[in-house]
Amino acid sequence: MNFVIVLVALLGSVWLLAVVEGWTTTGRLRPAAPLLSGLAHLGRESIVPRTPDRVFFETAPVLLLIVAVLGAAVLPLAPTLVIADLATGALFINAALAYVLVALIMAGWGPNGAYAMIGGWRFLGQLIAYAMLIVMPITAVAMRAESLVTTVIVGSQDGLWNIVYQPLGFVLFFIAAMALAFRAPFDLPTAPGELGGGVDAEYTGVRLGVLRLARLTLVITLASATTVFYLGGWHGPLLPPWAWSLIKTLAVAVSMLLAGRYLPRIREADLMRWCWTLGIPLALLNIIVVGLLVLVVP
Amino acid sequence: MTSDPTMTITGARQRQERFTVLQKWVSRALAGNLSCLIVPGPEVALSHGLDVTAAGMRITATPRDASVLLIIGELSEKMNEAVAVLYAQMPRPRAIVNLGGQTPSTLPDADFSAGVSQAGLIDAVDWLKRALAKGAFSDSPEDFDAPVLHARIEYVCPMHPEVVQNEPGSCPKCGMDLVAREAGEPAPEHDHGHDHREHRHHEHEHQHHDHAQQHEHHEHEHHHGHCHDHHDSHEHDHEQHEGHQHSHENHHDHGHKHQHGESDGDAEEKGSGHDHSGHHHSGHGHDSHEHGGHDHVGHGHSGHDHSGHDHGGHDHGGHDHGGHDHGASGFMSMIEVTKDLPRSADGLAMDWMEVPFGPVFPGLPGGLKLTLTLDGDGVTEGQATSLVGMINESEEGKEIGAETFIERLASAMPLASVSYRLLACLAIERAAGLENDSATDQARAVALECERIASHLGWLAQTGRQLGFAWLTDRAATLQLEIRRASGKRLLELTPALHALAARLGRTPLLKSRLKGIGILPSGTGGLSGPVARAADDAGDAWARLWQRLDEIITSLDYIKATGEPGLPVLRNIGRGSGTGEATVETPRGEAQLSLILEHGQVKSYRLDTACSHHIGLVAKLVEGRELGDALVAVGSLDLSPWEVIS
Amino acid sequence: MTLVLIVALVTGAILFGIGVYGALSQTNLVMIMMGVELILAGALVNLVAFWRFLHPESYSGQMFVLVVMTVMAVEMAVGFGVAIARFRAKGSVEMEEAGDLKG
Amino acid sequence: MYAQAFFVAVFGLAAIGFGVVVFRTSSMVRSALALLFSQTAVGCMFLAMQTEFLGVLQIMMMATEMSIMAIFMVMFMMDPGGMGGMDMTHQKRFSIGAGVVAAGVAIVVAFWADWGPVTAEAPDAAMQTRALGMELLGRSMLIFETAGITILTAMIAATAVAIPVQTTANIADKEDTE
Repeated sequence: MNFVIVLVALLGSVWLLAVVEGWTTTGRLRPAAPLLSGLAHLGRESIVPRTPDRVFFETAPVLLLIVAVLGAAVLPLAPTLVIADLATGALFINAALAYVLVALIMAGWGPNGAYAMIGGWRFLGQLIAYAMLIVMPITAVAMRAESLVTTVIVGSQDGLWNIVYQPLGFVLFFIAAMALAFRAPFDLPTAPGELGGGVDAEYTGVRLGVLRLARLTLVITLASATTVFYLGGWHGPLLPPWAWSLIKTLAVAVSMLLAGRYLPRIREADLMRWCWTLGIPLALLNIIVVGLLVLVVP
Repeated sequence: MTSDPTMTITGARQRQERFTVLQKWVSRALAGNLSCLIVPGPEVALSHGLDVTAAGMRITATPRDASVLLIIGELSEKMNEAVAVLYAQMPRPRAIVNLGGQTPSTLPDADFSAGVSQAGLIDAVDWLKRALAKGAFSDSPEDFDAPVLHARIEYVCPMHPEVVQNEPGSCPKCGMDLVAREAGEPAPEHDHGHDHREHRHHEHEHQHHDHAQQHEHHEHEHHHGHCHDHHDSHEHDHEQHEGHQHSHENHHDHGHKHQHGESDGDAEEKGSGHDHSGHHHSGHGHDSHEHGGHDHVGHGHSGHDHSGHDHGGHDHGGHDHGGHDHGASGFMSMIEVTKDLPRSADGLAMDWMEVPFGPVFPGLPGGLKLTLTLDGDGVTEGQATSLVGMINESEEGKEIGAETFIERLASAMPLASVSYRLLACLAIERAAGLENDSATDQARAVALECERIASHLGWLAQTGRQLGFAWLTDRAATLQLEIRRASGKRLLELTPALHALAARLGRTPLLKSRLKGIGILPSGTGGLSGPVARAADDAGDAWARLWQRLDEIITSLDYIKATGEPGLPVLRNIGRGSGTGEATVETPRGEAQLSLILEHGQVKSYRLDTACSHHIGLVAKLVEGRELGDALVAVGSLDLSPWEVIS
Repeated sequence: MTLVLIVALVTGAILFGIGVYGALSQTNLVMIMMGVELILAGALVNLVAFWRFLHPESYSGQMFVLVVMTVMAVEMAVGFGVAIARFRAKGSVEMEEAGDLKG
Repeated sequence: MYAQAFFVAVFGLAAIGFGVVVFRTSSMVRSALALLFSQTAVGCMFLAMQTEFLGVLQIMMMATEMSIMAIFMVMFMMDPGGMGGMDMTHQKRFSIGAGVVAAGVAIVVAFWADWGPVTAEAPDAAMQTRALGMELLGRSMLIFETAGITILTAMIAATAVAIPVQTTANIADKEDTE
């Protein structure tokens, strides 16, 4: 039952996000647009490039979608409204997100094209760097909650959200989340201006549709993770818990979307340098600070 | 222009058995979101004052994502070929819209053509919506096929690249069998393996297909060479090491994998076209897609090159070293193979791949073809060529009327038509010996400054497109369109907006770190002019050029404020004057110089010299050793207009 | 319950066998490392099985698994470091060409 | 119990299957990812054996590890695409023998050894995680820290080894290429 509800919520958020995306790009608010473009993807023929690595080419979009959904599976909408309340939820979502990389490497290698391949390998570097910035802030969060269970983590933020308790962690996590969702300005694997589409350059028709759906779902999943770990999940006055979760998630997702619109793409060199020389030390600092707070503050 | 709104069947998609309800909905959806690929490029659409988004089409970066091919103006021969490849890459249902000029010979007839105007564009969109809603699926779609898409097969020696023949045989130098490759491909090695798979596939799986004559022929040739090789390698395996069964399994593996991909590909591509003709077509379909790689999406070949170069290594080994040098062990030494490969920046001898960017690439001005040799994400070398540049035709006895000459020159430079119109006028008037008339000169100068502003805004939009900076693209494009339409007074009303844009760019985070220190010109580079030259005085990098252009926008505005209304340059009455005239105009991209000989009001011969034809030479220096992203930014920051590259 | 234990142990054994085959038969350094990874994976399966079915009360078993995972990571890091250095120096990571590494 | 046996067996088979693919396929990226999925299946076996933390950890670690493996394969193999169909093995018979013997011995032991009493149910996941934490930072702290230091050292060492050395040789190389 929970499964169905969460899935519906996920799809709904994806739809809303797609509507907002269309709004920002075209300036027209058309609620039906996402569904229409989905149908249109069905209508277009889906071309298989010459001599592809067939298995990878076919698997990649589906794997990406599955991974995004799996990640969402451990994120609670409400105290009881969660697909799988694992004892290691906070670790599990990292595990799930790590497979985004696998999916993109497949999508890069599969179609046997230069642009796609460069895009895939680019993302390898990007994810290995920024997965650190996902894991380490989550560690700090888990330290405060003294548990890896996502529902407990949300519970631990009752009264004082983590965004206040560990703002540094939030900033790092938010940036890393954008990098993992490879949205602009972190869209190096798919940069249209540099790689003519990169990993999704070769996908057409239905496959492209799945790929786009997967990418939006990934954004929602990461936004939801941000909500759960830093924005106090379902906590909030008046409205029912699930409503708060959804509102916060959408807010985060949309802000991710807009940030990309008003920023140029990051130089790859800077992307790496900032993460390794600035981000990771800051993440360590964050862990230390949180540790001190946990020990000192009763 | 077609009145009956049904898609010409070339573009339609193979329909299923019957026109199902789902297909009705899908057709509506397709009509609902049109996405177009603009040829030569969005910046041309802007400079013609076309607002594609307002007309209701999404501008896409790749042909894979486009359903409409929007061709604006006349195209050169080379561009025609490129366009054919792009069209072949677009998924059906696809349509061609042609604004101004006739459809390229390489393409099927345009589904809709009109003049270059917003009205024409809007009509086109309406027509497309109706047509797609009706005829997105037709029951007998012809497959698109163009001579460009057929590969010419030539035979080279894997060890001696200089040995190239049109028929198979053995290398005069080392005596080993020549391997086939498609003409105009960088790495001979990869093709071997690739053909290898090709014919085993053609031989074993698709024998019953009727291929195009020339293909049939070539496959036949291959077949021999191929089997021959095979035979050899097996012998090696037998007498030398136990790898035999392994490698055999590999070959089988490929054959199988390939056939799988290929046949599914047919099915995927042409819906349910499983009769011979269907296969026959899809054969070409594949060619086309593979070739598309060359010009736009760069898959196929370049991709092969990557894995190809290595395993090209294998070919060396397999046929040369493994076969002859150390015959004892059938092992192919990687040292042997990579010894002649160049070392990359990090000292590792990796395989390089030559990847084409453009002529229609989202990050570059349309018509500019940039060929980069990539080592992973780093550029080792590259050069740029213009596919649309105009040629100095000054052969004797061919006389052009003055007016027509001006028109021709102006239309040949879509990105700076006013400047070149002015240039032509001045030159002709000088030739005719007319005195300068201050009034007209002023009006002309103002017009020139207007165009400078518009052109720089166009460059900003282009940069935004390259950097994925959506806001900048939208804003600059809107302003550019307004300025094209604006009168002198309206222009002054736009002043605050332009100031705001500049300020905004100054505040944008990441932008500086993206542009600072990129594309610094080597000291003492000659032949510079325009913003590039003026920016070279301070930092001389992309960041400096950005601010140079922004400053020029502001100064031009001030000039206009001081001077007055713009007036489109028109030729004053020159009668049937004769003489030689020379004029120089500071176009938005730098100095352009035109000298011509006038005889009785007819332009007898002329020669034109522009800034871009010098700037394009800088590209090689700018991209070498840079990261891909930086290299593209550097090229973009030069604001090359391929039209203004005179060859 | 022994059934599950046996199943796990047999799996571990087979993974171990495959790993040994790979590590011995491959000529490429990276492929050899893959073999080693498989060997370690086999070991991991056994360790977890032993912990789960024989001594779930003592967590040294899980501890050991963690250590083995660390070892895998270390092996990767060092292996690739060596690979790059070797490739830089010799232009190849093929064991056939590593005469100086042959005992 | 049978359910558990079933799942362990299924994931075990998957692990073995992918493990075989690693050395059978000709495309290097494929073999790297096959290894990845083999390891993932092992992780799933852990989960099936109610060892949640270790299972998830295994699944997480292997994803990035094997992806790195993949790019190194592409870098260092002559035939990463597997299109040359070249043979990358030696001493095959010996290796097969060794592999079979190793597996055989282990299996025989697995069957013959007397494993004594087998515990039916494991402690639940949350408690496991907690207990493991206690173990790590309690009794086994030393081992844990040692492991940590080791991996740090390994990382530094590997990086140091991999940094290009400016010998006259490769300076010369560079000059040739320019």
